[in-house]
Amino acid sequence: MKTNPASMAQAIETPVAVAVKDVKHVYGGVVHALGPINLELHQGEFFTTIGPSGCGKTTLMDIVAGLTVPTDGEVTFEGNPVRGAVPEGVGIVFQDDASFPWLTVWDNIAFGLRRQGVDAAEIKRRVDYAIDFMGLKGFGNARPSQLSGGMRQRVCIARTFVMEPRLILLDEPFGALDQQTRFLMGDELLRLWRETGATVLLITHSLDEAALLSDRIGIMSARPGNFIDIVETNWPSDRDSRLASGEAFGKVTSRLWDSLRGESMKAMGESGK
Amino acid sequence: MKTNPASMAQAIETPVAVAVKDVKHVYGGVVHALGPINLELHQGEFFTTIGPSGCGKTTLMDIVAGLTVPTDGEVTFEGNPVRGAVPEGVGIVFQDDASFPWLTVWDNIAFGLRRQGVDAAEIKRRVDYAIDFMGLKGFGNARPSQLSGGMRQRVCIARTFVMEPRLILLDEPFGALDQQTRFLMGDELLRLWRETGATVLLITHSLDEAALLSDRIGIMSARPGNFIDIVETNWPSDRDSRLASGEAFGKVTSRLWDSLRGESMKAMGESGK
Amino acid sequence: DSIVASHYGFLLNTAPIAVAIERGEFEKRGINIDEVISSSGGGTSMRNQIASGAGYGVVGTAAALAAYAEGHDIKIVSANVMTLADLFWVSMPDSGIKSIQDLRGKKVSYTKPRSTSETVLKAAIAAAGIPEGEIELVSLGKIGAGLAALERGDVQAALILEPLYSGRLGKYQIAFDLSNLPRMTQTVGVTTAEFAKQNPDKLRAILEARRAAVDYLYEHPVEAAKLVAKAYGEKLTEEVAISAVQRMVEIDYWGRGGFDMAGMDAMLESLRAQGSWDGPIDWNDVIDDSFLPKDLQAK
Amino acid sequence: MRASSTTIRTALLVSAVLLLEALCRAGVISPLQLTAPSKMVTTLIGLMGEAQFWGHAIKTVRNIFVAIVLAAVLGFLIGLLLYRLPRLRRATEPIIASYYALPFFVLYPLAIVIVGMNDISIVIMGFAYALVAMITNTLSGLDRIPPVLSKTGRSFRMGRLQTAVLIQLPAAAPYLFTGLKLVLGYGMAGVIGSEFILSTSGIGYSIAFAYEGFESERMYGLLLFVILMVTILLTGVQIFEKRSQFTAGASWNVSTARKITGDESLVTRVGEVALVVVCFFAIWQGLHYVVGSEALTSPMETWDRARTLFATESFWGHVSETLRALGIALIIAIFGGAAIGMFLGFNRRAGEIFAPMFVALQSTPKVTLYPVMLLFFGLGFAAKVAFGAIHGIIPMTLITYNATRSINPTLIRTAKGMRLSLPQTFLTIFVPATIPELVTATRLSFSITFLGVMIGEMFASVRGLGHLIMGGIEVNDVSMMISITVLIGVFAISINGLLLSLDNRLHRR
Ligand SMILES: Nc1ncnc2c1ncn2[C@@H]1O[C@H](COP(=O)(O)OP(=O)(O)OP(=O)(O)O)[C@@H](O)[C@H]1O
Ligand SMILES: Nc1ncnc2c1ncn2[C@@H]1O[C@H](COP(=O)(O)OP(=O)(O)OP(=O)(O)O)[C@@H](O)[C@H]1O
Ligand SMILES: [Mg+2]
Ligand SMILES: [Mg+2]
Repeated sequence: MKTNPASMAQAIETPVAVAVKDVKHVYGGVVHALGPINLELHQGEFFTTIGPSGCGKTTLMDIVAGLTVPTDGEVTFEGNPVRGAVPEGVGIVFQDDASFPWLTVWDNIAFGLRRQGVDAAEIKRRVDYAIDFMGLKGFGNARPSQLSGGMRQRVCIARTFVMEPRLILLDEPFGALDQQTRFLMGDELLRLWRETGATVLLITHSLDEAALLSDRIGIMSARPGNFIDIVETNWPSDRDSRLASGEAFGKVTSRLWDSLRGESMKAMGESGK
Repeated sequence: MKTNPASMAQAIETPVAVAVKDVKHVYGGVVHALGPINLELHQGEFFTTIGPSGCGKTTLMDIVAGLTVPTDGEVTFEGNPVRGAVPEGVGIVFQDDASFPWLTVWDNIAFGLRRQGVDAAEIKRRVDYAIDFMGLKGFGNARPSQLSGGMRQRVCIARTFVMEPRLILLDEPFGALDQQTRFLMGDELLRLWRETGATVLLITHSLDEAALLSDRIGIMSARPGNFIDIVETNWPSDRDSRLASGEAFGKVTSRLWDSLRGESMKAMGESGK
Repeated sequence: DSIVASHYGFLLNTAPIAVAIERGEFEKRGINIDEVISSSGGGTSMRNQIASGAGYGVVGTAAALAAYAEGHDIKIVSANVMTLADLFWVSMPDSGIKSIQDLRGKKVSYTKPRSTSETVLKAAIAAAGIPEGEIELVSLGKIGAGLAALERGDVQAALILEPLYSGRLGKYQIAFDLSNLPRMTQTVGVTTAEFAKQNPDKLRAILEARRAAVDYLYEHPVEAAKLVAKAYGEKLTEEVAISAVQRMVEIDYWGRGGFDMAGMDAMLESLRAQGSWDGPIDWNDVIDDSFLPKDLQAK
Repeated sequence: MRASSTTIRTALLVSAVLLLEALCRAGVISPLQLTAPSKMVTTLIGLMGEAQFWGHAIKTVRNIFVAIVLAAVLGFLIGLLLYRLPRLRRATEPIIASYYALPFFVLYPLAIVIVGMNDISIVIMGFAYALVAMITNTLSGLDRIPPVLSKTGRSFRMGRLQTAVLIQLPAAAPYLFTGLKLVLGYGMAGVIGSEFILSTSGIGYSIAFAYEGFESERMYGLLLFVILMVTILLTGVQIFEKRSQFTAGASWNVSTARKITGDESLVTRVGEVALVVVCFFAIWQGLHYVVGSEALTSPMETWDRARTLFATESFWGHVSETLRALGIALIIAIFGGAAIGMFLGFNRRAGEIFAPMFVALQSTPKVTLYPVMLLFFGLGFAAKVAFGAIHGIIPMTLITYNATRSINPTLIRTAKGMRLSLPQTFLTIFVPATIPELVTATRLSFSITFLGVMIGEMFASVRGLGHLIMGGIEVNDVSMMISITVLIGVFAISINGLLLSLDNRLHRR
């Protein structure tokens, strides 16, 4: 098991995994959704973005993933520019249910590995392990329609993790779950992150979740999105949801809440006018 | 403006609005969803139910509303038994978007009043007031599709409140919103509650929301749902979301979190088997 | 009242009906025809007559006999077309095919198996002394399909009839006609036994009116053709109508109603040869000529 | 315990057959019109002993098979192409939508000339009839693929082809299967209908032959064979569908927003339409050069004929007859279908029992109903109205049924929460909530009803445009056939265009 950088000081010493430089995005020449924005993610860092609805979080993630080409600016992953294609080594979990309803759980999880031509024995090893790890034991032959929303999302997470990506992008992966289950899933996510040592970019609406999981939390303004604050948590890398009862946790959430309250008010006021 | 009972002690003195006696519900003779459960809501009380997914919260609410006839037991509203029909004076806000897409915002809000044959001038007065109050000014002629999810939910809330119900049932009314907006909506809900003096039964997944809004919070066990703990907050009736920064708030959430953690674990384990 | 007339409005076999209507022959006799039910001929016309309960129908002889054989209670009350001279086969003008003998080893189209066109085509080939199989017979369903195939060169001769031929003068040349065959009764008039019993006077009047119209067609072909063109409306131009009617008059196309038993027998014979009829027939049970004008009835 | 819907459905069907049998035996229904079911079976068994029968049957089955496979494959590919080229799609949308109103039997001589006189022309008719059903279903399938699945494909660094085969194809599968079932129905109707009206061999021809030759028993035996064939093929597809498990996951049950391409300016839209029109005439003129006037008259020749044709008074008599029949048939189909659909959607149990019957009817070639219609409605106006209505009422019923079933249950709960009475709920919730789907259904039903009326007129009628076309086929008045077809096409496309824009507007809200 690899130890993750627990503080910003350490993070700066580790190499940069993702660099977002002056990125700006305008949809259809009209909707200025994002930026210009700058961001550096360090290898093995757990970075979370929060911000009001419609502020451009998904847009940012799509640009980092290479799914969207930004109007302006540049993104690099491990030093290579990302433009219009998802680089090797990047895994994505989307907010919406992206399980393939026509495949069994097992085949869903094996899907990416098969496309990569990994050999059968290795696929079996990794998928079986992931099924175990994600608490999906006994459901290998089930179809997504037979699972609850939470279990389907676990399938999607497993499908991404078996690829052993070096950069993991998660867009509201727990949006469909109730808050209690989210905490538990958060613990599992932390466990996976520790095991793989991957860099994580997480998007969430939940302040608690952000506060609990991240090394750093970037708070975005209303559209066009930009970081108005970046909060460091200094959590140890072997943290879990029990943190939530501690005092330090309260401080982090209070700071997040204060930063966001103004932005939310703005967004609400706008839509309420 | 009416003052609400701020503590359980006061609550006991006020008359009972809703009484749930030994209510149990089994779906299709197989799925034991709820109970047997007992609960008394006092007039003007703000009661919130939290509990893991699938524990029977919606079932309980449907039974209280008269939408579902329980397998066993009885519910009374203001002393009269409730069975199979929604009693006069009860208003419901559902988790899902229930705005009528074919009507304007104004007509949506006026819908229930028109069915009741309230006269036109009175409808106009109440609807205009509700539009103002809910921050929907200028959107009277808009259709739900032109609104954000949060605004649509405000339309549904307004539609229920203009009926001036004496008992308001809210099933995850803010489920579709991001957490920041939820807090702000919570403030509005508190304002409405203070103004009307209605009894409120709220269902939510959010511990923060429960802790912030309620006089009492009932924590339900995994299915078949039953109350494992009832927490009193002793908040003043003129509270709002600024409470969240206070220390007392942290204590309430900690207690809720501890009570729920065990139950959630159980539920997860079950679905993960 | 209504009348069923196969190909009314398209072909000339029911032209007398049109002339009779235009000249008021029916009204003169106290009959009000409010509808002429046209159809694509064959059994469909016969079926339509049975279904519509029309008093009088002009249908193919074979269809009338088939309905009779099936057990429908119908009577043949007039003979309407007693010649095959309106049917002929055409070839492309530069093909050099000018007689049935030129078609040896070639392909000839007809409409449908067991149709009149097949019956008479086979009879014509046999009568010309050409062994079976030497000319390839191709069934193409519709006349139009045959002509299209002819133009494409898939067949060397195709069936045509009036007024189609008059409408295409100069486009094709006649390959052969059926003048080497005996006269056959192609088209007859039928009624249901019930109608005959209940409205014998009406039926008589209809047959009389038709007869008057046929007389007029022969006496004033040009004027009659104009009336036909008027009745058929958008489907037939005056020019084509005149040319076609004149041809028909030449070949003595329309019968006045009286039966030609030799022609009926010849038709039955060819149906037998084709396999559409077996066993004997009691003409007295099928045919009732008592509604015809007196001078046309068999003695 | 209550009997299952399948049991009840079977029982209903069996008793209907028994009732028919009893009526026939008792002589209430004359054997000259309808044969007793038992007799149909024995006749069919007898027929199966004839070598000639199998000659026809094999030919028909083979033609159907080729037609539906071609239609399914090409329909899918064309659907994919249109999906990728939204502007082309938008320009051709009204044509595709009104396709089924066109009596394309008139093109049979054209088919013969292009491919020669053989089964291929029959296959082409079946193919042409089935193709568009596959295209439209492919499009709806692709439209409803959640975009996140395509994104997932890209995140696995898959190419276009891989994404198409491994993600888009299976994701659209539920709709493709619906398409396949329709292709089956339409393909059979096209092949058997062409055989019935135009051909000289095959089962359709045998039916027509028996019909014309007054061999009722034989005809009903053959009809029974067709029905058996439909049932077997449909069941086959259904089994295949179940096996393949390409059914949508629970999360997809939420109807996704329709994909509506952006509002381009009026100028571009007009430009697109103009382009389509120009292409249409270019192809027409080109085909005319190749095949000659006996198969296809040139646009100019047709225009000349159309001018004289449209100038005659009696022509407009035919037009008004057809419009009247269409109007009445539409009223029956739309209101009847909406009422039945709503009832079945409202009453779960009735829905479970009867909806599958409508699905089966949907894929039965309705030509087989013609003799039965004649029995019930006689000849002429009533028969063609009935024929049109029967065509149109089925899709109307099914779409309304589905729309009613998929009304957001929260809205119904809201109604209960507001203490609405049943009629109030119906008028203030059910009707407005289903109106967008009702408009879609009306649009589809319009085309199909129109086709039904045309076919009715082609079979047995005195007046009307279908009657004119049939006469035109009979005497090969190609220019008239084409003029009328173009007129019908313009009419159908205009009405459809109007309904389509209303449809899109309603679905946008
Ligand atoms: N394809 C598009 N065309 C035009 N505008 C778009 C498009 N996609 C997104 N937008 C707009 O861009 C803005 C940012 O969208 P984005 O999806 O990135 O927000 P988000 O922060 O992810 O919101 P949420 O929290 O609701 O997921 C929004 O205002 C959205 O309406
Ligand atoms: N109509 C039904 N038939 C059978 N089982 C049902 C039905 N409705 C609900 N259930 C089951 O009853 C249990 C309680 O359902 P309920 O909807 O009341 O849960 P809930 O607490 O509201 O859950 P959530 O937080 O996800 O909304 C669940 O296990 C559910 O699957
Ligand atoms: Mg987003
Ligand atoms: Mg619930």
